[in-house]
Amino acid sequence: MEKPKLIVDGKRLDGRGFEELRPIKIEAGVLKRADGSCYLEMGKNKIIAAVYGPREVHPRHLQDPSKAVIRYRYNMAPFSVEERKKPGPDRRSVEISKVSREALEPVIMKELFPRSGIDVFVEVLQADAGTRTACLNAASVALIDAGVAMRGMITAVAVAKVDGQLVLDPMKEEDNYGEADVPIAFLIRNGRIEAIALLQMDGRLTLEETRRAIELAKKGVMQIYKLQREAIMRKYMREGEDYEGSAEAAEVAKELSENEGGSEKEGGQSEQEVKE
Amino acid sequence: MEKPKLIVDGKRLDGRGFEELRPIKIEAGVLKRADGSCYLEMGKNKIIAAVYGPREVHPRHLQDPSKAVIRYRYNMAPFSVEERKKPGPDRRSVEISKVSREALEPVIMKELFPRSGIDVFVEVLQADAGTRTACLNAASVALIDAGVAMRGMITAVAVAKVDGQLVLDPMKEEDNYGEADVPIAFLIRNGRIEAIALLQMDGRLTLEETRRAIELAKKGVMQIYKLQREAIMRKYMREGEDYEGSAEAAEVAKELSENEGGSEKEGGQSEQEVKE
Amino acid sequence: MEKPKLIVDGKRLDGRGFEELRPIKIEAGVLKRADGSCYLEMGKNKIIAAVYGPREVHPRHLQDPSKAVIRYRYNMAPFSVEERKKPGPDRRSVEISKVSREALEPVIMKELFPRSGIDVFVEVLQADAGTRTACLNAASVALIDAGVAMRGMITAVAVAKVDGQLVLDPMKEEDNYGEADVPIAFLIRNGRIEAIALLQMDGRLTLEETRRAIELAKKGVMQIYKLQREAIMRKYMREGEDYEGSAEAAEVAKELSENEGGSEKEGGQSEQEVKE
Amino acid sequence: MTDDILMDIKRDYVLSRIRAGERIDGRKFDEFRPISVQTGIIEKAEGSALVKLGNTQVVVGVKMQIGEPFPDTPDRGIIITNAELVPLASPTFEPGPPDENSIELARVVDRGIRESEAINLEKLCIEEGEQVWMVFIDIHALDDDGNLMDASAMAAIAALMNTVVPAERFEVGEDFPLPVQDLPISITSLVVDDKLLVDPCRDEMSVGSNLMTITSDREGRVVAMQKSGSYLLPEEKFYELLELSVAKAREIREAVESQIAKGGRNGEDEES
Amino acid sequence: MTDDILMDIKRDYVLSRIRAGERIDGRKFDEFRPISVQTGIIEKAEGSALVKLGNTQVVVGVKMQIGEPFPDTPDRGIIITNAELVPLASPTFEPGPPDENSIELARVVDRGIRESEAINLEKLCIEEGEQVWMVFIDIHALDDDGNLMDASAMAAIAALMNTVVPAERFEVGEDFPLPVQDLPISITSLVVDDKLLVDPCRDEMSVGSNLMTITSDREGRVVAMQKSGSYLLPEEKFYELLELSVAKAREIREAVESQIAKGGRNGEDEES
Amino acid sequence: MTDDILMDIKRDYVLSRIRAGERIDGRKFDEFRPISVQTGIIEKAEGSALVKLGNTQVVVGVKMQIGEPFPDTPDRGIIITNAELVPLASPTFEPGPPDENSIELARVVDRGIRESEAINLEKLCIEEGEQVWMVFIDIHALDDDGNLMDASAMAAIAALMNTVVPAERFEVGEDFPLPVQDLPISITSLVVDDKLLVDPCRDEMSVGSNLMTITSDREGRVVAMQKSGSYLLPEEKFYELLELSVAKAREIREAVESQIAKGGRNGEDEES
Repeated sequence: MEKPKLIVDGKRLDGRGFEELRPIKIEAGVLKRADGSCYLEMGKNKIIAAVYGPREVHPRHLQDPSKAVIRYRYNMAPFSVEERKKPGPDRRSVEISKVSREALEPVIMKELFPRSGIDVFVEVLQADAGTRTACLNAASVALIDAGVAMRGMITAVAVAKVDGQLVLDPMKEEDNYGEADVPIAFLIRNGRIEAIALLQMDGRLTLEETRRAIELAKKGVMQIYKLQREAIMRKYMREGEDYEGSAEAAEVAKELSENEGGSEKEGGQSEQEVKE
Repeated sequence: MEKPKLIVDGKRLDGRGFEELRPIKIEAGVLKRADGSCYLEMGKNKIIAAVYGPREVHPRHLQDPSKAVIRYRYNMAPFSVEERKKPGPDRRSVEISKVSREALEPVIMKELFPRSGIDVFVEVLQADAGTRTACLNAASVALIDAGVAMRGMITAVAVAKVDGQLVLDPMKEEDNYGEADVPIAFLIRNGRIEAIALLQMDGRLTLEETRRAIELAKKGVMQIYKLQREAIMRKYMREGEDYEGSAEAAEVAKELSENEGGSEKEGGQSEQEVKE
Repeated sequence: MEKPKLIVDGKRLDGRGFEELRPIKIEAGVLKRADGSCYLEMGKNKIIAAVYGPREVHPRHLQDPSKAVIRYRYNMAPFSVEERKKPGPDRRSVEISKVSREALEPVIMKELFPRSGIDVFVEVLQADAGTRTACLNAASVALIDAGVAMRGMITAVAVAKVDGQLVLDPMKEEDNYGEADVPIAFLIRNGRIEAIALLQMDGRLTLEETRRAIELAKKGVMQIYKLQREAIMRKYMREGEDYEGSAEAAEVAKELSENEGGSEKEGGQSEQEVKE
Repeated sequence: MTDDILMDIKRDYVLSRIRAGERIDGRKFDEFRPISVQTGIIEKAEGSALVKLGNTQVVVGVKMQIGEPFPDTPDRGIIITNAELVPLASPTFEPGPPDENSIELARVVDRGIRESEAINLEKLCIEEGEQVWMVFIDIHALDDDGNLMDASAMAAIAALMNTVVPAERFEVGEDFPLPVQDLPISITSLVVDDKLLVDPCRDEMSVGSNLMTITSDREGRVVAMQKSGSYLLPEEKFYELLELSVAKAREIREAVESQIAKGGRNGEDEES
Repeated sequence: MTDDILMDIKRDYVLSRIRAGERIDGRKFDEFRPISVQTGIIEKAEGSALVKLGNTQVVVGVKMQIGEPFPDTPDRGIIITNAELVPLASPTFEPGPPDENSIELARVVDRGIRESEAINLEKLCIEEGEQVWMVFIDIHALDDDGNLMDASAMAAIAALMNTVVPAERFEVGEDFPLPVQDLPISITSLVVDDKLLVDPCRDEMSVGSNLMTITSDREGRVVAMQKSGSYLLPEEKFYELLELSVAKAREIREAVESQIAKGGRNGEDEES
Repeated sequence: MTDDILMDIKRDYVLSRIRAGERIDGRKFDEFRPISVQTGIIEKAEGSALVKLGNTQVVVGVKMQIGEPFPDTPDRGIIITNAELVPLASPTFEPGPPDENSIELARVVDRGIRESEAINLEKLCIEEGEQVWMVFIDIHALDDDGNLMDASAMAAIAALMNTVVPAERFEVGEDFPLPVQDLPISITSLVVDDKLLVDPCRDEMSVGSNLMTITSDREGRVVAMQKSGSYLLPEEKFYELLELSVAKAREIREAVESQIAKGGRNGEDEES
């Protein structure tokens, strides 16, 4: 297939500017059986994440006596892509699951749950480039929805280089024909980017471009972070319940009570602050 | 392939009437290593069943402290069908194993054997339609041969609709080109049909036809039941031994002593009656 | 492919005489992580063997309370043969691993290491006929290098019949087009062949030829045995350390101290003699 | 341990309610949970549907490929049905290859579609003996709050009705709607003592999984049956199930059809 | 625990008898158990045989397919030998893919057939480089009372001798008997101290599995050997095994041939 | 238990040295272990190399086959990279299919080669849309004393530079050297507090596996990056890693090139 022109008149194929995200939709608490869950759309990506745990680990020899064991399973539905994907894990999904788990592990307060397991399962129902970052965004919300104590929010986005130009949040054509792809996840805490939790890259970038890609990603994740928080707030308001344990949730709740007049949960929040 | 005419001059392709079974041959106790076994032919089906147990279950975490764990493995030999079958389980045999195990489980007195396992292994040496029902018939005899306590006999047969006509015990052509296939297994106790243990169906039947199919199956199983009992009796007479534990065996033995003059086992039989 | 003439003017294709081995190179202690290791070339065969253990066995139910459990894994690198080999075990390597393990098991003093495991891993980096015997030779040296107590040395070679003639140590063409192949391993102790540890054969030999094949193999292994011992000595001299535990190593060490004037280890050697 | 005790209490509660003639969620014995069917939710699939049965959620996606026909049906398309009980959907599902439950699920759904001749397979022949359309029906469970079977069967037929055969992409003519000519509905009931509970929810299944699934076509003919679970079914109960299931299927078919007619190609609220 | 003690007692008993010059079942050291060979028992297979060696029972079925030849033997048919130690046959067999024992069994049987050139593979070439017959030999153990190896080898060659190549079904000419030109016999012995016990039964193997299998052809030539089991075999013992096995094979070959000649296509008593 | 205590002591020791500004083996923080590259060591492979990085040893073999191109790149050859962490190489590796570590290893090495366009894939097209060369890069770890990643990447590119395309054997023209047009070098660093240790050895990894791999091409452009390990990386540390890795790669590339130039087709000392 011929490479199409990806930037025309200073605009991307879908009309976006270089630093513009695709439309995003996030909803927390969409599943009944899971302890926490999240549905997320980002462009044509459709992602659903579920969290089970902390719960008992079987068989026992897989338990860690000092902390929770985290599993992360990234899985694509057979119908999520143009050519039907054979069900089950392939090498790509094994690698994505590994780096995604490693992004979440230092953020989850594992030491609070010795001998237990926390399972994060993410299903890609429709794929349109940037699934691994979209999945991490959904997983992060699902973890907070499950009340798992976390040191902050994980928020992720990809940056690509297409037709010589760095662009935020590439869609399928930009991913296929672009010159570089940099998926990246940050730990965000109290609204501040604190560290890099996931970073991969393939393509070809100068040092300077690599640095600019990171800066561009930082702009992107701050917008996504806001939407993640709003999704949690909506669920919180819907249920009128306390999200226990999570610093992020506590922060959201605090903000909520301050900004939106909710007050009945204040006691709980300070407790959560302490917990963190 | 063109669908052949399956009923000609009111007869089936192999000359049988609509309510007629294929020739059946059953022999109990054909294997040395197994605790119980049975060889069964039904038309060109050639089936061998073995039972191991009650015996210890490994690894231990698969044990059930309150009752025996039943395994049922339906397996086709690679040479049992026209086109060589790749060895090992396929989706069809996994489903058949599941519904067959579920037919036997409520009939085996599992609660008498906590922490133990009872394994039923059935090999199809030659297949000619109706293997799942033929296998259950053989498995049932093998269980009694193994002395496993049971609430009665499981007896099974299929009914098909071919050329608009319900027929008992379809052979290969009727299965391939028929309009419906209903495999069914009954619990028979003291010569009376007591309940349905297995029931599947695929094809197209009116409600009325479905009801008539069940009735036709009931006629069929009563004949098979008689042959199952005779096989057990022959083994019993051959060995001059007591089949312990099973209500069905006890009943057979009683009948034997009454009808055929055997008497030395009468005491044993009443004990068995009590056991059940 | 046409069968080539394998013997021309009384010589083999590579110029060897009938009872001549290919060039052999053996080096002990070539890997850091393994407890014992050996690199071996025999013709174009390139073999690397590693021994881990005695070490703990996981999971525990695989332990033997009375002796060590031996594992032997023969594996070919994907690039070791003309046509790339799919990674992972195939039926051939499973069989070779079995008979090789069975050759070593009666020679390793397993009873000295209850509940533990001794793992022998052998990788074929390049294959050129006779890999199973070359691997056993390397494994044997690696075991001694690891200080595993053994009843003697396992030394192996193949004999083939090509163009009607028995030849020692066949290379690829002789293996492919020969009339028979007899891989064989012996236990050698104190310089004497004591028993057959591995023996397989496929092809066609008269009784008399079979006997002569064994005799020919015996000549071959005595030469290889010498090279195995020298490899151990070189490693020993390099490291100036004691090889503990092994009768073979003890013997090598004794010889070394006698022949080459080393004396500081004599006390240690007699201890080892006792141990054996 | 605690879990076991909780299970016992739950079972006792469910049983006592059933014996008192009630279901724990207030439904009548022959009443389904609310049904929602949204089609076309996966644009990349040739057809798709999300079905909610109460809290149970299943997505089915249909993909079409061109392949060789089976030698004995050289002029007919091929149906391949597959179910993944992904661990996202239930705390009891584990990652790994399909187990007996997901295999049974896929095969019973498949039989309903196949035996009702819901798809006109002859119209899926491209070149006899050479090329036919293969219809991949992938069942993807999202939330298992009981009765995945009926939800999957509904999602499968809804997705098929929504499927466009991508002939243009494969350069074999013009796109056309998948020729769907029946609407099989499966009805699963839980047998508890002498009671029959249609569309059992997860909590109800704490009393056991004595299930019977009966699938029927538009004409009210039975096209598939599956007794599932280790139990003995009295013959008269079976006849009762038969009547109940075929009657119920009529009612559910209407509901499904009206939902599909409403469209539901509404990405905005598919998760709300 | 109890099992272990029983095993110990059994082993001691077997050993004491052997040392007293006897076998537990009264056989001579070089005596086989009664052999029964029935051929043609699986009508759907191209060839088949049921062999009983005492209580040990093995079925072998032969299926023929058409496939591409290997590049280095473009004018020869292909043999594929496979063994399933199905859990039906022994309390120690487990369901699952072939383990090292079933792989060894299949490979040693295969070598006996292949190296004796029992099948004339050149006659199985249909079109050089394009199409040849593939001979699938499937070993299906039914009852493992010891020495599955020899029973399987006998059943394999008997099934091959019984095989008709189904050329008509594949539309490549007329059916013809598989060209079998040798009758390899494998003899397996148990080595106990300085005694050699041919055709060991299961109980005898309680003393260990120190086995040697030697297969020879009609001419008395050795075509396959396999030392199996973790033991050391003195050289002189090996020469003794060699003589014994080739001599014994002659006798067993005769027995097998006479059984095959008798027919045995007698479905009525194949299990009696 | 003892092992755990030993690990703790080792970790404390390594950490204390690092905090004192030293590495346990006396290297500078940005210093690699001695590098040895031998090419052509596997004559049966189309290309091969053995790389030693201190005690870490990796063999890479390259095999070429002819296959069909992917539909979306009909005029380009295909790269398939595979890694086997065979249990010989480390007490922590187990036999079995590739786990997440070997998959990650293979995929990161693959990306470095692919994205630097080290192989001119267009020159590996034999017949557009029909036949192209497939390059199998098999990574075979022998001894894992840390930083298998960089050793594997070096061995892979060295083996590719050593590869001759066997066109004659496949009868599609004359043999020619694989067209290699770049020399990507991956640099892996261990992040410990605010220190960056390039080429970490196994003992250093007792403090954790906080790794970052950055691969760059001849032009000093970044072609692959992989954060590996469960840790959080401060942004400023990343920029430091970026500069360090690209600079270090230049130095290492020179060393590798000079080693390859020396030949190394020296079977005699490849293990000494």
